[in-house]
Amino acid sequence: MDFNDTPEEATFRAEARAWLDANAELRRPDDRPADVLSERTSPEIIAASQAWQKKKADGGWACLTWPTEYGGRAATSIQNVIWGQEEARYRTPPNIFGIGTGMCGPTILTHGNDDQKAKWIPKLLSGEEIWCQLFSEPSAGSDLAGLRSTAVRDGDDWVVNGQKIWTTGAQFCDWGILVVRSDANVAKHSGLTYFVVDMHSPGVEIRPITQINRGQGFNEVFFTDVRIPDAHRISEVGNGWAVAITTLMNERASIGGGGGGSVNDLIRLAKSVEIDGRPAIEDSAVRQQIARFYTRIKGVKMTGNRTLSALSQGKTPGPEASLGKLVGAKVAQEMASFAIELQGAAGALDRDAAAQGGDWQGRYLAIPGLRIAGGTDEILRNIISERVLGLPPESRADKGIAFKDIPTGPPS
Amino acid sequence: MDFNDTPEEATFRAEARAWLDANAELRRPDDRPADVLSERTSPEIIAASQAWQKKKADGGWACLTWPTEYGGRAATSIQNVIWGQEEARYRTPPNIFGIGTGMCGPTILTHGNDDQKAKWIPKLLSGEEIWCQLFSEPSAGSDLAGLRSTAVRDGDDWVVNGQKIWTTGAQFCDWGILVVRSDANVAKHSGLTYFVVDMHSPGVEIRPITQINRGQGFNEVFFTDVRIPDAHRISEVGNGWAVAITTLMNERASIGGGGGGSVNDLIRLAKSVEIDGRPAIEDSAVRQQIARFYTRIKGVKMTGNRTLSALSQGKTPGPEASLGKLVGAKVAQEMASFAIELQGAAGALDRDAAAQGGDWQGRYLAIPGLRIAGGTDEILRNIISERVLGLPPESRADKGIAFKDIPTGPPS
Amino acid sequence: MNFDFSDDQKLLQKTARDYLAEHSPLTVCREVLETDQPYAVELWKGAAEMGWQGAVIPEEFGGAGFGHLELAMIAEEVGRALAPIPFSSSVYFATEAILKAGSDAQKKKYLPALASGEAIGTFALAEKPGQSDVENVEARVSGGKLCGTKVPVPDGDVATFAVVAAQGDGGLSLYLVDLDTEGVSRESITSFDPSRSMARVEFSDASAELLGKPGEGAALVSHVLDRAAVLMAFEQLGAAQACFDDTIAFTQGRYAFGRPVASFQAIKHRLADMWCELELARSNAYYGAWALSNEEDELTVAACIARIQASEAFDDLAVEMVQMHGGVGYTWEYDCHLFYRRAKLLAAVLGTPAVWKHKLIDRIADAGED
Amino acid sequence: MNFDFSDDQKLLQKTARDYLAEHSPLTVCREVLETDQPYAVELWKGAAEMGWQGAVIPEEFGGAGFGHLELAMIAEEVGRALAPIPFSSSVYFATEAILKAGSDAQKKKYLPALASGEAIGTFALAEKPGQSDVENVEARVSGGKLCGTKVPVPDGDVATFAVVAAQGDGGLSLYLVDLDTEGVSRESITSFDPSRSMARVEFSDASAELLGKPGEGAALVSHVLDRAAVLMAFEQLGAAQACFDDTIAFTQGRYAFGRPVASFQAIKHRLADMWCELELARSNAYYGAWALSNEEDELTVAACIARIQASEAFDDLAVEMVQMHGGVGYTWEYDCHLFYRRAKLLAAVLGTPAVWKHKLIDRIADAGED
Repeated sequence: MDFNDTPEEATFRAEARAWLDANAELRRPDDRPADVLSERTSPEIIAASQAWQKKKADGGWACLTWPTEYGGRAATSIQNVIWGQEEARYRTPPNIFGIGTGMCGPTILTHGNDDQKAKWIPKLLSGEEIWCQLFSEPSAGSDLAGLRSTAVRDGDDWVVNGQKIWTTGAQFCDWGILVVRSDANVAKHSGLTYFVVDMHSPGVEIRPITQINRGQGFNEVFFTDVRIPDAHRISEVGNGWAVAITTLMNERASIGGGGGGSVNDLIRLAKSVEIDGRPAIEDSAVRQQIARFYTRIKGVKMTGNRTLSALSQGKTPGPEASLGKLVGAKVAQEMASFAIELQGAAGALDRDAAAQGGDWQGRYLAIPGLRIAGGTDEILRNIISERVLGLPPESRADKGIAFKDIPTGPPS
Repeated sequence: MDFNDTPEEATFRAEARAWLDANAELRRPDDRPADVLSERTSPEIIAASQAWQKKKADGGWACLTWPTEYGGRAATSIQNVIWGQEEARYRTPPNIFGIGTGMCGPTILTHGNDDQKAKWIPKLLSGEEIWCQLFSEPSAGSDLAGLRSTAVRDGDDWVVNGQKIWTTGAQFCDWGILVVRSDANVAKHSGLTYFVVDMHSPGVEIRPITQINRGQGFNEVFFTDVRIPDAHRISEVGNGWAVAITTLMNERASIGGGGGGSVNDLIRLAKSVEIDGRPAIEDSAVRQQIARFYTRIKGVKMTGNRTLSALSQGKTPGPEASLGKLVGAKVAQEMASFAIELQGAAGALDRDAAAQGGDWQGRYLAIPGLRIAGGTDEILRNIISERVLGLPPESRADKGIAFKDIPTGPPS
Repeated sequence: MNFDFSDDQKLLQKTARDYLAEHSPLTVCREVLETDQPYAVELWKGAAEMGWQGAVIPEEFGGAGFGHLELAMIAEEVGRALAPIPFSSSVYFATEAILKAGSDAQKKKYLPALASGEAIGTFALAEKPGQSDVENVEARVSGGKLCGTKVPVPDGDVATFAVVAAQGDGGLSLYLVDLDTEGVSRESITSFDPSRSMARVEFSDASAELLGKPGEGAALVSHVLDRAAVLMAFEQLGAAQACFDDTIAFTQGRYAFGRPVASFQAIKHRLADMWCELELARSNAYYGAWALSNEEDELTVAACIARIQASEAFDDLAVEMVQMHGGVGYTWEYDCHLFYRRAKLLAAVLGTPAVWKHKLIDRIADAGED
Repeated sequence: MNFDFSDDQKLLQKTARDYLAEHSPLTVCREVLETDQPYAVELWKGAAEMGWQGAVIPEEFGGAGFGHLELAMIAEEVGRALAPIPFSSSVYFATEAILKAGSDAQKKKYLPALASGEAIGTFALAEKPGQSDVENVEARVSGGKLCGTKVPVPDGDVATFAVVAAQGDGGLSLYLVDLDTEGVSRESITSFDPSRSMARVEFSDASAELLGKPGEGAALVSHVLDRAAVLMAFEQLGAAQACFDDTIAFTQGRYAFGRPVASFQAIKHRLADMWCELELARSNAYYGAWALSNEEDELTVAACIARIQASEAFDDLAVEMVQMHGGVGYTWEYDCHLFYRRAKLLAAVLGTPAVWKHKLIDRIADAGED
């Protein structure tokens, strides 16, 4: 049992650090916490993010685990993690490539043909082209396979109609991965097909969604007779669900429990406000609560270390990773709620009017998204109970029924 | 809004109190809390309990809501509650008639014929005969209708075989209410029939169950070719489930959230032990916890008052009563757990070795029974969600299937 | 035993509910939230015409002369509608303070204007973040002039006057201060729930008139907070009930995997637990209303448990509302965030549950009450 | 990064598990629980033959000379089997105290006997109910004679000696006291989990030998508790895992409404949450083992979070085990109560989670650690 790098890992870390030292500036203690920086849509930020991705690609530090022929360095998963740890220590622009490099790229590398890989992967890796994901629909969230957008074959093309939702960054993306229904007469998982769509195609309309925190990270995307060449189909017709699963596995691996603020910030707050005329940090109830948060957050982190160890030993982590998001998002919400309560009447304020610049209020409004995106708490508990613990699946009201016959609302 | 009695209620209360003053002694502040007295099986206690019931019957204070022809006084529900409040102020023996007067009697009064009422009700009311309930089986707990004991018609008799469990007081009872399967070829709720069984019949064997707190309030009852005259059948053959529902509704109305100890006891404890060298009651975390318990217990009590008000206005309380047991039992368990933790290392002790005579440890061992008996937390949440909130029922794997074909264990 | 509101009181509630359904659908709350408007002026006037602001003000001072039970029913409806008006500040706080401690002259000056809605009162206690408001008062009155800063003052940007807690010659005392007067400067500050406004108010030698006796401040603050807590509990209860009803309706109408979301046991059981929290809140609020309307000695205890359960239940239910709505619950377009924000605001403005828990233990630890 | 036990350590664990499966099925625990037998004597001897008691005792003192990682693996298995032996008292407490503070002579006297199982040590700190054990020590040594009463002393009825915290000339200090000697009287007292015994031990002028320096008691107690907390976390983890595994198996095999209880979503989701608690406990325990075996500065923090999560997880899981078993879970015949009792006992014996939470905040509040 050893938290230290193996000699190979240490060498790799030193190499990464050397490159970063030469190309970026270290973060400073008084930099704003990374988790409250959510703005990612201004042209300046996009340009900065692209420039940094290009620099990494040129230096051989983008998409480390991908094959060298596409610009990667065929690195191991643990090397990729080490890179991430090191990069996080530096001031870098917000990353707008997470979906492309974390989900789209790996899916194409797994299921795409050689032409598709050659066409898309290098520019994705270098940041020249930006990617998004088009899976969820207004009526297909947790029940993703219940999606209703359609694709109809027409000559060498497919014609797509329907609506997608929760598409991060759609307004500035070049390509999107898309799952649509190509056959409503078979069971719901059997009638799906997976495409790559050019986001600049005629008939693609993008409308930003305002979140409860007034952020606009997500979009609705409407498809009206959008034509996609059959050459942009990934895998076989009707095999879309299997391909989507690859994407989702990569998504869950990349969503952590972040965004919740640190116990350190909470301790700072508890030192700065009073309860009963004394600093809150001396209040026994406050201490018990903070200790509970710390214990759980550290538990999530140590569980992550167990996963890293498995990676380091060359194993593939499984659905156990759901724990981090399930526990982490809930603790984050409780912690923000508690921090607001600590502020007393001033907890009713926001932004600059509130303590610590309103960071806790901001988190409290952002965190519900964490508990929903990439699998709600309920979906994660289903995954854990069925795929980790092997418990029997839910009885399915929609099993073995043609998609068009599945109930979608109360009987009228 | 008024907590006081109406003039009629006040008159009734005074009458009850006058009789009690003449026939019993008031409880004293230093009497052992009623909730830790669980022993109910010694001959002395049974005799004392019977004597008190007889005295009440003679005075016209037993089973107040029952018709006068059977010894009741046709009182209203609120009068019955007032009686209960008053009786609780006095030193009386443990009550061994709760099941008879709370469940068996009301069921016979509702579903029995005149002969049956005349035969059983008066002696039940006067305490001369003691009753028990024989519903649950080892494989039929929450799924009560899944019971497997059988009754087969033989001339004027029925022959019963099978095993019942969780029968309170079976070892000293004269009669039992019994639900058994008379037809396994129809759907599970349709094949049940309801009987009154003479507990002294040949073929009835009673074995006490030791609980986790070493108490023996319950029994297993084995039936081997026990003959029951058809005249002891309640309602029609195959109508047993409907009759059982009457019994269960009365059961849930009679099980409260009691047995959890009082906040007062907890405060006493918190004053007597130290945290960090100061009385625990001064510790902020302890205060927050106790306040939470108090708030919830008082909330349950006030909810009870709302129910009483409905009773007082002549309304029938519905499934809402599940709240008291669901919330009350959980708070009771948390409170006992917390009280044990307050004792520090000495929390690992029990009985006289522990603080407050081990009452909290005793409760901690008794309370799991509260969370299970008369409907587990899960069953109560089903009742609330389906019958109070009107949410859709669970999908049923056993619906419309002959009882004999319903899966009862993993496929072998 | 009649632990329930009377038919007349329920009728009044029904009238209030109908009025608000027509004049304060959630779009009204949203309009205030999304614009610079500090509150819904027309609604405020309409409420005054209904007699709500003056519900407990005696008729001799221009009020409706109802009791607190009637006001509780109105508060529940104000809560249900998330009505974006300074009702709590003016009615639960300022009016209660003057009713309790005002001289006859003060009552004559303020109560009729409060009843008509012409005056908006508020209560200015907090000065800095934390749960030690009374301990932290540094505002000071000397020679009838108030100096100091109060933040946040709920509705302080629109109130015409404030009841201010400040240090005076005899110790902490309450003062009446007109806010449109020399020596007062105020600014709107960002509220966590912008459908309810918050202000920073600075006093530099502003005229302040003693309310009650010198040095009586701590006792009066406690008294006013107890009363406000009960009324606020009804407002929270109404909002929590609306939040729950909407969640029930949504999960029944929303289908996933071919069946209503509300048919999944994990959701059903959580809804059952939420219902329990709500019913406990209702029961404790009723207890508070009883104690308040009868001026019972138990008022403080009743106020504590009403406040604690109402705050926690509303907070819980609002969190679950967002979660159970899934993705759409996280959009500005859906109304979930109106509840999510309001729950935190109402839990903050008159002492958090933690503060009330301490007060409760102070009361019960020696009382031997059970 | 290799945050895992080595193959050798896992092999040792497997050996321990197999041994206990054969020699300490739950019937062994039950036998001690149901009879006057204070512990399973044969199992204790067997464990000593396996080298467990001497796992971290150097070979020069008759031990196996393993490290704490190996001992952690053994502790997990002792926990899983609910082994009714004075393992924690003798190994996590007494042995650790002597290893840390013992003179060479003391080590020579005690360690070989501890390793062979011939001696059973325990740790006598608490004197009365509450969470202020160190603050409440009134036992006093003067002139090498100890007077006072310790209660409860885990395994104090069977231990051959105790490490006793008492006031000495230099303040609170630790002392070694043989228990079969003049001036010591002890009696078994009722344990909440009678498969583990508890005693009251009275000292009247019993010979006591200083362990460590005078006045070093508080620091040594803290040191020993940190180490014991990590090892106990593994014992709790093993027990919690057994409890969870049994609950999973039971709910899968038990049918209601024509389907396994484990197929109901309310049960499934609760099992998922229980699994999370268990995994967090495992991760934090591993962190504790790492810090312990490497004598890291972070040991106290790691011990705190290992102890807190292990105690709470085992307690939670034991409560759920009883509940999910339904009626049979409430019977003496089923094993649920063995876990339900043990969970509370292990949470009590070396400081409750509340105590460790305070210790944690003491450490992290100023450290800026995150």
